[in-house]
Amino acid sequence: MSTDRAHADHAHEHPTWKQYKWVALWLFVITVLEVWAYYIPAFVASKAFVPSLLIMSAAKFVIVVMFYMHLKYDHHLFRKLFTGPLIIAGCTLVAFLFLFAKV
Amino acid sequence: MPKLHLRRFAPAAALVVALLVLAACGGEYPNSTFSKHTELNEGAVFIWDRMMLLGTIVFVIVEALLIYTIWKFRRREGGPAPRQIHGNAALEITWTAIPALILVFIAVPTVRTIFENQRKAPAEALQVEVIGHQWWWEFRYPQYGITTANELYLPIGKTVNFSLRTKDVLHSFWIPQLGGKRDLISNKVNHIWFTPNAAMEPSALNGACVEYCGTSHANMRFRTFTVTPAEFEQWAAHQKTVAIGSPAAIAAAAAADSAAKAAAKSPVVKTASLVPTAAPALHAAPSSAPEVWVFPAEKIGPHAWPSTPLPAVAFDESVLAAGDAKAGRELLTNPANLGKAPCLTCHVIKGETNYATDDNARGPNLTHFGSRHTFGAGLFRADAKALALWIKNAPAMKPGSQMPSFGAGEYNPLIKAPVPAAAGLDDKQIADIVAYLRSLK
Amino acid sequence: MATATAAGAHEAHEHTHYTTTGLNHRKIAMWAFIGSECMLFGSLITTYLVYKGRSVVGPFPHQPWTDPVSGKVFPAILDIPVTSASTFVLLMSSLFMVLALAAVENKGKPGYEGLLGSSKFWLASTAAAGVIFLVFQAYEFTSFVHLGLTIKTNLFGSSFYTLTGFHGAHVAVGVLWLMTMLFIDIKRGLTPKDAINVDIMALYWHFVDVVWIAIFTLVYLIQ
Amino acid sequence: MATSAAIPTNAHAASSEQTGLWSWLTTVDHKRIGILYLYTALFYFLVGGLEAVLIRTQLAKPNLSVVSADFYNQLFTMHGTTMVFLVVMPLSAAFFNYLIPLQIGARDVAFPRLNAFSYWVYALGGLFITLPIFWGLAPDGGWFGYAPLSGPTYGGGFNMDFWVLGLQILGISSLAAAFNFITTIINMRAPGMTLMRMPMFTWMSFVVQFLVILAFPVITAALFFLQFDRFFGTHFFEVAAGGDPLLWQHLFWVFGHPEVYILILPAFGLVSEVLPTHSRKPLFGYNVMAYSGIMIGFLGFGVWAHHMFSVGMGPVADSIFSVATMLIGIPTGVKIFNWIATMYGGSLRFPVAMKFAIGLIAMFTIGGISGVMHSSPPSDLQQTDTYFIVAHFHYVLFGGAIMGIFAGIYHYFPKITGRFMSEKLGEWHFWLNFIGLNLTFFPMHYSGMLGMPRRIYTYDAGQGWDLFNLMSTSGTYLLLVSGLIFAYNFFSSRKNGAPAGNDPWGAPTLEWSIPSPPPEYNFAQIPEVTSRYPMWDLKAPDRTAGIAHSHADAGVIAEAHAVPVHEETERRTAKELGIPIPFPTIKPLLVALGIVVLFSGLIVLHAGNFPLAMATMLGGGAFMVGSLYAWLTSPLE
Ligand code: HEA
Ligand code: HEA
Ligand code: HEC
Ligand code: CUA
Ligand SMILES: [Cu+2]
Repeated sequence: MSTDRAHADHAHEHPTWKQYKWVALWLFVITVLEVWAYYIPAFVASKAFVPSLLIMSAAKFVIVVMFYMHLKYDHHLFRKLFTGPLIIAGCTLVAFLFLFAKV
Repeated sequence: MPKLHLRRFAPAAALVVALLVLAACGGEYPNSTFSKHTELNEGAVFIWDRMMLLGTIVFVIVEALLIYTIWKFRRREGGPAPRQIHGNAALEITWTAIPALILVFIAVPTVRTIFENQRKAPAEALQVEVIGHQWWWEFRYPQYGITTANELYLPIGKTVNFSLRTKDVLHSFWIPQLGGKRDLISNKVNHIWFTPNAAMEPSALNGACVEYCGTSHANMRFRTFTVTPAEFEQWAAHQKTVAIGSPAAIAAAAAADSAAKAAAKSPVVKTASLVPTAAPALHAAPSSAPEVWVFPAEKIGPHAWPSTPLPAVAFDESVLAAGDAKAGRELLTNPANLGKAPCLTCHVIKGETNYATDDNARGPNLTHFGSRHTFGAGLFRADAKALALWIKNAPAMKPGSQMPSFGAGEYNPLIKAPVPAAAGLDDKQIADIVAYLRSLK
Repeated sequence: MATATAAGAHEAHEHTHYTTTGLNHRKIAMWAFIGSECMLFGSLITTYLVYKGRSVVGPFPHQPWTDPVSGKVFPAILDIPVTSASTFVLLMSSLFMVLALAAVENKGKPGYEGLLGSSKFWLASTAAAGVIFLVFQAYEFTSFVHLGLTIKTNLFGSSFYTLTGFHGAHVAVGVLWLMTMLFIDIKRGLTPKDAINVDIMALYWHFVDVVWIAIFTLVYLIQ
Repeated sequence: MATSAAIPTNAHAASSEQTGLWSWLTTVDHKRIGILYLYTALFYFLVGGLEAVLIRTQLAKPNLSVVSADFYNQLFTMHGTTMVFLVVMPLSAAFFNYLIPLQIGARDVAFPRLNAFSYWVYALGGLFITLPIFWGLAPDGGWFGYAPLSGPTYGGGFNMDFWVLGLQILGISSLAAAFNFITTIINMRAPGMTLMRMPMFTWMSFVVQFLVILAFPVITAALFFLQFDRFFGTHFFEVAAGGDPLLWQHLFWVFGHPEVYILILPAFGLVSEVLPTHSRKPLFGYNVMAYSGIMIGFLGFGVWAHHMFSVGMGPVADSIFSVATMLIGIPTGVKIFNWIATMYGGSLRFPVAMKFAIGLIAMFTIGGISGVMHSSPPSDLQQTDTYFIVAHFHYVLFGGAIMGIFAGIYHYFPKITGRFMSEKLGEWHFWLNFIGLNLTFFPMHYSGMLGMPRRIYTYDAGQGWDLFNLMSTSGTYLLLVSGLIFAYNFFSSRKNGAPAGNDPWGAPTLEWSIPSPPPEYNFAQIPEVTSRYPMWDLKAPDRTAGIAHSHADAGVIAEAHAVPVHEETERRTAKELGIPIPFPTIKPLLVALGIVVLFSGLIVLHAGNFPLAMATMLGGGAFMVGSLYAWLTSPLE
């Protein structure tokens, strides 16, 4: 019983500087893309604008959570503790948008 | 000791059940939700019946199983040792599947009825606007140009489409006998429609506000009179006229007279299609306003006559009997009296000089107040005594009422002080006003 | 039974007690807290989105507005360049934060000698980035007020300031936490034993960053 | 009744110095905190009950004026708020505190001081929201505080201030407790106590904690909006500025519906402990019971708008929420049937605890079925905001939650005090309660369907409701009598009850392996758990023989029925055993006090005294931060 106790928090190695650097770069690039997109009126007007922004921001979201919050490497329990509520929050948000859309 | 005291419990339970059954059979239930007066409520009752049936079955099965189990397996001296079963997949599936199946039988008609009820109302429906106020109801018939309060007339056999909105907080509009409720919501116009069906007797029904809306939520009631289409037209033709005795009425009468003299054709209501062919004769008589028609008082059942106790405020009956309508009108309409009787700053009397419009009036439209059976949102009979006390001190009769006290020396909660003797109305003046209001047929 | 005796050890820290999963209590609690915060910010963001375009009077986030009464013209409120800069700062703070954690975890290990191993430097940088973000936000709020948008102006003002204000408050708490940690580091030096505390703080900090990622897109960029 | 071999009560192992007021103010022992919760919540039950008695007295006949309209509105608002937030949730919390660590074989909760903090926030927040009624300033906007009536324009008095702030305070308490219990259950289970070996009460509590951390933030946000509207002039629910009252309703019910499962699931858990014990049979379908609890919790987040069928959401939304609501009946039904199956074939004994547990099954079913009747909008539009709804939720709340909690109190009283409650008085309590409950609430089905709206302080004669109301009111007095009998029984049994011993009922779970009342440290040795029913493995192996113990240790069960029943060893103190015990501390109480003072400042602000308000808020805030600092920098144990 006691064997799995020792430093289970850190059972998996965290990513290192090398990875962190790339992650930061990606975050930076996506942010630049987002802001850039905002300044292209034709794109803003197009149907693709909102979805692509949502996808970019979701990508950033996931990257931070996976690497910086090392959810990718950590105990599965933490993943459940986070994704469960996140899904409920997301579904509720979407439901609200539908409920209030037609009024 | 560990035995079930079923016997001790049985008589009490039997008594309760017996009482309830008795109660449900005998007696009058003027606000029952099980009537089939409208298609809306037929849908509700249909689903109710089905749910009641299925629910009863489920209830009986569960309680029977429960009672059987606790009886059969109660511990007895030398009884068998418990059989140790801890689970059974087949059983689990069964009692998941059967309720699911039962629910299908509820869900299907539910969804069907939801969509049926929320179709658009037929275009030719009678339109009624319901406007909620803390704590009274304003009703408008835009097709007729009528604004009234607290008493709703509906023609039998004709679809009514209500559009509901509120001037302040949320309220909810409900006539139990005619169907479900719908809320009045700020920044939104809601709809509900139904058709009092042709089989329905003309009757007086109670309605109520069922969304908690503050102090006098309990006192936000109203009456609905379902009447024949002919009666409805008659009522409406009168209600849309200006107030009796008002300058506008006098002018109109004069104009109508001269028009009749010129042998012009009589004024016909726009919505002629509503009027059965015989009806126009009733109010076609030239040179006078349409005849007053109100729901006959004799036909109003005891449930619709309010019995709210009157406060113990003194009022001299003889003074009341001597009220003079003319003097009352003078008090209300002469700008000189505005300090004492500022009634028309909050109320509209069509045809008089009003300081408020229908849209910003704080109180009910009083144009044809004399044709109402009740007032104060269904709280009081519109008799002289109650009215006099109301004008003297409305908040004492209806907690929180937004109508201030006017009787000299009466406590006015809106200014948190008694009305100064000089600024208030004395009993004589009140009696005059009462006489005037009652004359506003 | 060995565990039972182990649980009796006298250390005054809970991680020396027996735990079922071997995980740190506070870390579990922090993740649960973050889950809960998803619902809080979810509600705040939802409210902002529901009220979007429902204000009766301006000014508005993305379009100029002319007051029909006074005829005064109000510009679109949101200032994307400024906020992009502050967003960038906050993103970078997350990088500093992971580096601070790595420095504490690997204190003394090869490869972590110089700047990379200086937890003080990275903690200070993270806190500084947080402060810069807050300064940006303060600037943003004051300039919006000068443009005529207060929390009382309209639904946009109410829901915008409440949402971003809540986020700012979270950043502020994070900054205080970081400073406390920095203070401890300066006073006695953080060692790998303290990594768990830095880790938990980092989770909080990153979460605040993640929320901003959502806010930046949903509030600022999408029109 | 079955008293197992009389083991002398172990009154005060290790806790000789643990008496006196100060020890209660500073305790961080989960058991004592549980007891504090229990007493406080029972006190509020009396308060909420008396409010109900006044309500019912006013409604006994038409046109009565026992209380004024305004006071009535305060009464029902406070009755609902009290019963939900100050009675049922804290009674559940009492059991979470007392039982969870014992059931999972832990010495305390994960964060003992946070636990004390939760309690004190609750206790002080409860006073904050309750006391104003003595000045006629109690909240009066209904327990769901619908905007705009609860906003500054239409509810400008102080009344709803107390509600908004009070609920905010109580939310802090529930949230803190929930994080604590989640961590405790995840991380402090004894070796071998896998999730699927947890006692069902712990399981249901586990689900409830998640409901709390997901539902409360939503009401917190909504309350902040309302609070800002009231105090800082924002427009969230201000109609003139375009604010949408429906947003409040949606946010409230996104919280409110999961909240009702927060209220009922702990009671379900308690009943799931009581039934097997007194049936001498393990819980039927343990896995299904656990999963159905999760299912109920999960589905509970997708049905909130069934409280809003009358607002005109449109047919699509109505249909979706209607069907989703019906679905919840399925996992709940599964629970009901599994309970019956648990008893089926057993050897049933009927102490009062068992009676209440059976009572829950019988009564909750009625409430559940009427719940399903509400779930169909066409029909609900006739029911909503009438007494039919009042009947529904009292059957599930009183017939469900309160009955279940009573079952728990009678069942665990011997563990908590070492003595039995009087069965004789208990019988009276049960039967009067049972009859009173039905007499009070069954007629409400009738008055509701016959057109009586809720939340009316008076009604007219001749509406056909008189008889039903009179019945309801008489039932309430029966309930009052039964409550007083209970109170007497409760207090007198603490001193005079028959001694109970470790395991008076022959129950299967860990908490019964230790003395009653348990020593401060609970377990001298952390037990090693090999099955769901360790005590039965030991004492009645035949009952558990058929259950698959986890395969890994199936072979060793024979010798590892390893829960030692420590009777003698646990007479030693923690010190003697070398078990670290957290220090008692006043700091959590001080932090809680600081928070309440901080919030009170807003009331002063509303009163218009800006300097005093600032002083109060800054003072309270500083006091809170200072105490928190002292707390965080002092060692735990
Ligand atoms: C403990 C609290 C509790 C619980 C458990 C429930 C359980 C349920 N509730 Fe209730 N409810 C409340 C507390 C609770 N409720 C409160 C307080 C209100 C009023 C709030 C207010 O307005 O103030 C309310 C109001 C309320 C409404 C709104 C009514 C209105 O205002 O118009 C609705 C509508 O759908 C509803 C539905 C349900 C349903 C479907 C369940 C289901 O979970 C019930 C499931 C149980 C069963 C169905 C019985 C057992 C099952 C079987 C034996 C299997 C077979 C059964 C079938 C096939 C039907 N409830
Ligand atoms: C758990 C929740 C709960 C409980 C237990 C109760 C219990 C009772 N309720 Fe309550 N009720 C609500 C929750 C609850 N209620 C809610 C949420 C509302 C809606 C509020 C709103 O609309 O905003 C409501 C509304 C409500 C109304 C509707 C008011 C209205 O709409 O105008 C009525 C009317 O009859 C009522 C009656 C009762 C009665 C008679 C009891 C009785 O069962 C009470 C009996 C109890 C006692 C008489 C106390 C006895 C106890 C003791 C003596 C304890 C002593 C012990 C010790 C000190 C050790 N309740
Ligand atoms: C400040 C506004 C205000 C003034 C001034 C006012 N009223 Fe009213 N009145 C109201 C309101 C509001 C109501 C509705 C009260 C209720 O039912 O709760 C009302 C109701 C009434 C009713 C009952 C109407 C019905 O159909 O229910 C009568 C009659 C009445 N007022 C007469 C008067 C008279 C006569 C005066 C002048 C002496 C007067 N009012 C002055 C606000 C006012
Ligand atoms: Cu209007 Cu209640
Ligand atoms: Cu619900």
